[in-house]
Amino acid sequence: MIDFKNVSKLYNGNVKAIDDISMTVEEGEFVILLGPSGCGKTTLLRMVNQLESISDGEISIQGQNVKQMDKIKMRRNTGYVIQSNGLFPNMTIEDNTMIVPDLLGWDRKKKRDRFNYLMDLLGMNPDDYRKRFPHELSGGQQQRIGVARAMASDPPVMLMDEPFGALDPIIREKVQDEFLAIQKEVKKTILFVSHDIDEAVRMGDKIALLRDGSIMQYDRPTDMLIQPKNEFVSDFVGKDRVLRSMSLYTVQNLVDTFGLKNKEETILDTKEISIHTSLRVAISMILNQEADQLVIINDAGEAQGSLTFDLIEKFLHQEVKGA
Amino acid sequence: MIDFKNVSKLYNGNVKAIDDISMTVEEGEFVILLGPSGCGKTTLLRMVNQLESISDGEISIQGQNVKQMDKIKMRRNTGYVIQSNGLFPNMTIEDNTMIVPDLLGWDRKKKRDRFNYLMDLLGMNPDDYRKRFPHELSGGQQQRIGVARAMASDPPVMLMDEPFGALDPIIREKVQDEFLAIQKEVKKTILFVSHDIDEAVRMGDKIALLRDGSIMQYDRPTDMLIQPKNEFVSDFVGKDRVLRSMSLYTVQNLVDTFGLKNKEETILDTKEISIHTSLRVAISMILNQEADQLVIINDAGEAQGSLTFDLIEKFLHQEVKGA
Amino acid sequence: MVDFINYVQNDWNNIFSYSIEHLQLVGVAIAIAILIGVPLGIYLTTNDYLAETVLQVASIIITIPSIALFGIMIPILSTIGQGIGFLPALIALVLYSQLPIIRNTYTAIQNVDPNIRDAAKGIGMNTFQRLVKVEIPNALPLIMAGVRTATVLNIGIGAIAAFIGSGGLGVLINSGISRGNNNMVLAGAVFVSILALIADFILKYIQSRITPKGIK
Amino acid sequence: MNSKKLIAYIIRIILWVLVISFFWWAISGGMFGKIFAEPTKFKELLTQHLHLVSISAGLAILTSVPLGILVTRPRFRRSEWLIVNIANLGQTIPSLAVLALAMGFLGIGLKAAIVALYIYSLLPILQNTIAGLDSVRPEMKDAAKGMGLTPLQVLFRIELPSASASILAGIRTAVVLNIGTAALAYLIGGGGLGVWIFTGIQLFDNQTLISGAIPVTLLAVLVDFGFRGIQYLLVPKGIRLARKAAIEST
Amino acid sequence: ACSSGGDGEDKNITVGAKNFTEQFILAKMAILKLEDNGYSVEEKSNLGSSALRQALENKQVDLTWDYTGTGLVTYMGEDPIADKQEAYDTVKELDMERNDIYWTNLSEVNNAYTIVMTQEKADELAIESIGDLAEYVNNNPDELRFGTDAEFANRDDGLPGVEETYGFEFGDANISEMNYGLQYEALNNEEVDVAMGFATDSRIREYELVNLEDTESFFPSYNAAIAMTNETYENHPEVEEILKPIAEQLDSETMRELNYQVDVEERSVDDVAQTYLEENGLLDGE
Ligand SMILES: Nc1ncnc2c1ncn2[C@@H]1O[C@H](COP(=O)(O)OP(=O)(O)OP(=O)(O)O)[C@@H](O)[C@H]1O
Ligand SMILES: Nc1ncnc2c1ncn2[C@@H]1O[C@H](COP(=O)(O)OP(=O)(O)OP(=O)(O)O)[C@@H](O)[C@H]1O
Ligand SMILES: C[N+](C)(C)CC(=O)O
Ligand SMILES: [Mg+2]
Ligand SMILES: [Mg+2]
Repeated sequence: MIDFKNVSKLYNGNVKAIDDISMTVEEGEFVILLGPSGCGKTTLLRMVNQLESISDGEISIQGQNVKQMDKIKMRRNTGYVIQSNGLFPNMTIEDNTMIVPDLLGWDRKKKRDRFNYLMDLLGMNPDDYRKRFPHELSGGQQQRIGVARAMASDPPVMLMDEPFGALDPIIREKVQDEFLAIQKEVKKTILFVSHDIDEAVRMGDKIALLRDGSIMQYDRPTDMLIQPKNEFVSDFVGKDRVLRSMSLYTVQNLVDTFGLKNKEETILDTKEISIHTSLRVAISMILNQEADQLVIINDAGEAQGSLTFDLIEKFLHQEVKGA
Repeated sequence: MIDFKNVSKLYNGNVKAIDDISMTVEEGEFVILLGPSGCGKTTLLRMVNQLESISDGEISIQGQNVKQMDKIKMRRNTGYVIQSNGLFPNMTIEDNTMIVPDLLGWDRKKKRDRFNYLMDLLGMNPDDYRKRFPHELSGGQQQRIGVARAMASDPPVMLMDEPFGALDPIIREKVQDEFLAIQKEVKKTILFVSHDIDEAVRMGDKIALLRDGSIMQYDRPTDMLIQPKNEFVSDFVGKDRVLRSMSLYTVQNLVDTFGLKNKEETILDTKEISIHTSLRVAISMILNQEADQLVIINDAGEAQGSLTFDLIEKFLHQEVKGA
Repeated sequence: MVDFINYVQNDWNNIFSYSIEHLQLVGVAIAIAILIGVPLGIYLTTNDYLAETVLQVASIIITIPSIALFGIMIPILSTIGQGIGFLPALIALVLYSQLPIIRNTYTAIQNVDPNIRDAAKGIGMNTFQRLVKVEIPNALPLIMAGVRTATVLNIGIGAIAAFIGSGGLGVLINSGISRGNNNMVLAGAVFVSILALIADFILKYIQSRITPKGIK
Repeated sequence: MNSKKLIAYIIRIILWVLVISFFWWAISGGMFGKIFAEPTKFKELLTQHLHLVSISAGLAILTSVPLGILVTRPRFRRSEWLIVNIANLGQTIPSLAVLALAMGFLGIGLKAAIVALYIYSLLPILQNTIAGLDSVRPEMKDAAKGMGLTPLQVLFRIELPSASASILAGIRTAVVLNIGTAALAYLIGGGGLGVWIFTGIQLFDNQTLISGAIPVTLLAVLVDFGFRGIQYLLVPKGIRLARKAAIEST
Repeated sequence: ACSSGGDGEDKNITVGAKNFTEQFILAKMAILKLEDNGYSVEEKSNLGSSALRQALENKQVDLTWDYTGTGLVTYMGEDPIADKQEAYDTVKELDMERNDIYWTNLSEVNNAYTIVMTQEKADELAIESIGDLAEYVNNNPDELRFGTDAEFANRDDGLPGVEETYGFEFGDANISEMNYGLQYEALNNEEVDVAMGFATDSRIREYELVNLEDTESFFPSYNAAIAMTNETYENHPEVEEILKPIAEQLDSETMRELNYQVDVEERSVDDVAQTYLEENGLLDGE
């Protein structure tokens, strides 16, 4: 758990980068710091592992004030992905990635295994990169190594500063998926900086939207999309925010909400849709075809009812109210 | 008109960056080069103004082979916005912007007027920036100056390499709009590199989607969205491509298609929607509210009929068939 | 200290004329060195093969101990009857200045952001326009840094040129050693330093005047 | 392209011709005769020269590098400005004067010369150590700190390897300068090959002059090459390659 | 002074000087005198004997003070001649014949080489003459250290000649070479035991050093005189007359006193030269 209590940051005694922020990141929660350039995201992140001093207020991890913790120890327990990757040019990719395990005295075998595992995870062939140097990698590859390095010793807390900014959309999505998959299992506490609203909606359990050093809204992605607290928030998330929110739900959610049951009869006429499809794609499919409905198919290939625009609309309203 | 005939590019004799590309950009057409990082967009663009040599094939502008043209003259007639802005740090913003007019020997008054005009166009106050230097501008401002510089002498052909990449989403949209508005009037021939599918759909008359140096599809945005030629294309434009295509149409298009007329009666119950709203936002609005329909309002504030999901669906199918 | 000041007051005429001699030697050397080094450095950016050779030679020259180079000049220039004095000292100083000036000019022009260079090309500037409007202005700080390094270096080495009869403040230092007169040595050292500082200061000023504001 | 290559070749050939004709002139004129005529004297002078250089430069390295590390630590940041400026100022004092002034305090002979050379070598090494450590990109240090490296680990694993090229360059400059300055040690009775150079200059004896000057020159050039080799071995490969790539890509 | 006068005659002269005090003073006197007579004078100082000589032969220097012994032995390669006038006449004749160099204005200043020790050390080792020294060195090799400048260490009329004449050898390792002038200090600080010296150097007296007697009369006389290129002499014959009073009035004792003022009292060369000329009425101007 990371707890911010009335935290402020003054640079040079006059630039107020963070202005009285209070928020709590629960154990195992994935929180996105979102906001326009210069709003203070990096600053806030760096105060957690004390790379920036805290001008005012208090940050605590697991209930302990960070100021009173042993810096070195705390940082070893906190994976940090720096905004501009900061790989060490004097070390090979493997050495870069394994620097913390090395400091912790892991043996060779263990380090090698971990390296191979992380590289696979990030879609890079370990043997292709092991002995190369940072400057021999493309921007996106370097960034992934930065992420691998931060994850190397499997720290329970991760601070990630725009870790996927340099990746192109396709690789980016892949890495995001991988990352989400692990997160589902290991449940780290993550603070993740982004200025991409789609990424935030996709990845975060919660989003903290910042502006000029203050939190505009700290909420679950759906809530932020559907009930923006003010004009800045609704502008930032975009006019089509409802469509955006629909990528958060799959047909499964809808089936669960309305308690749809298996149906014996099959409707031959209409197109099928998997239960794992997102509602956003579902709408797109409905718009793209003549028929007004799609047949929902579960993992077993059985029809579970038909999906219509009205049903989606109804689901959405129910969800909004439930939120 | 820019014509590519079996154009290829080999770097260092072995890296095939462009592989036998043929395509034609018509006079006054706005063509987007789209594709993942490293697919050859920049390379293709730079071969047009001969910043890269052409390994094989032929590129011609207005029917004349570029290789046979006077490089200096041709480049002066071709606005070029470099991927990383490339402003001259030793010159003021005004000097940077007016360098080509300066080389062409324009008089002071004319240059000043042109500068003022361009700055206004790009949403920057000319007097605030005139005497400043590039490093005193934010990334997004610098990029806009890069665009202004390329437009300065009003060249009939423009080559633009991700000109809006550094702008944050809000400013980006504004500048895109402005740019489209001028383009509507002056009808330049434009080759525009992007890797953002939304931008491509929004801006381009046509999109050339590249992959590994080859063209996957060269089509109007709607066609590409609705009838992707292969899996790569449909993956790249995304599963929700139909929703995407909807940002191409406004309520106006729909009104025109179905010949909706002013209606005297007003329906008090439902929310209103401006005739200029995009259909994408329209759908989002429908999803976000209880009622099933929106009242279409024209510039004069008069109701023009009601908008429903079904109507949008119908419009879409009609458009697709018309395409 | 009082002794020192007294000494400087008493021998002021000499110190002054030695300083002038010193400055003349270094000034002419630097002027020539700039006239050779800067254009050469610029040309080298267009010829990588030659650049390697020239930079290597220049870096070997600068490792030659100054007294040895002055010494080697004597027999060579004696063949034209100019074995001692101004000319050998001048040639040696010009040679010593080449590395800092050529190297800085070369790297400065090369390091001009390739994007800027591309932009200049893309706009339709010819090679000369590019050089004058974009590359040299942006390379100026580094070029001037090379000139300053060379100047300070030369003022120091100029003191050693006194042994081959080219005069200057080195005479003061050498005579001071001979006579066991520490004030003389100190005066020589202090005035060499002062010359170096003044020269550096003036060059910095010139640099700030000719450096475009945007890249300061 | 090819004409450029041609020019380069021609220049290279001309330079070789110059060097070869110089040595031909020197050897055929018996310019190195002194070395063969008085081999023991030559050995003695050479040994003295090497002593002067190795002791003074060795001590200077042992002083300057730690000092440079010290003043770049955050705690001593304030003193860095002062040190850097002293170093800059110090560089304007001519080597000749440093020798003469050292003699003023320590009398004539080897000891004074070593002290002078030591002082004279401190500054370039110090300057480059500081510059090298300062040029380590802050985000790299941040990343290292952020992962929980102790200050010492940051120093030894990140900063020093990254600064090694610059530090070694400073040492190289200092040693090469030192070799040249040691040739002035004759003036204060410190011996070394400078004895023959000065004898040659004052007696206008080319043979003695060249017999002193060329060995000193070769010594400097060889040591310079040697240090290049050391630089190659000691500078981490990644940094070397990155630098090379940066140079080639321009 | 004007450089090229209205009469079309070029009144530029370059005066050379070696690298020790006496030479600076003598050169300065000549310069002051010449300037007083409307010449524009340039000075090239701080040179070794042979380098200066080379410059004179190359006409980079027009005129300089040199010493008969040096000319005879070092430049001309002749045997030393003890008699002052004979030495001068020989040099004058040979140098004109061989090198087109004109000697004139022979003075009484005899700046001979000498070998010196501290009084204490000389007493302790009972050395009074160079012969005693040779004997001591032969009996106790590698004990005494000898301080010298580069010239004396290598000139035929320097250490090699002395050693040959007296039949002894210090050995390379015991010879400490240094800038001229430092050897007095070195003796004083006991860093060397024996050193070379110049007869007119005041520091010999100041440090109470003893001149070892040259029993074999090895050292010739080194009387100061003007040497100039014949070209200079022909273009400016009056120079001989202009400098004559200086040569006539100076003698070794006076020279030692002037050297003393510069080396020990640390007065400036300009000052000493100017004062001397003025006090002896040698400057007409002002
Ligand atoms: N060292 C500093 N000194 C002074 N001001 C600073 C400093 N670092 C950051 N700032 C200012 O503090 C504010 C917040 O900066 P921060 O780096 O946290 O922004 P950010 O939200 O991470 O932006 P981006 O998305 O561009 O990385 C900015 O206005 C910035 O100019
Ligand atoms: N100078 C070069 N030498 C060798 N290969 C090159 C060179 N320039 C580009 N390439 C390669 O050519 C391919 C196309 O590069 P290009 O710059 O055209 O890509 P792009 O589509 O513009 O990518 P991005 O979106 O990242 O700007 C890439 O694989 C790249 O690595
Ligand atoms: C006059 N001495 C012989 C002492 C030295 C000389 O010839 O310069
Ligand atoms: Mg940031
Ligand atoms: Mg590109």
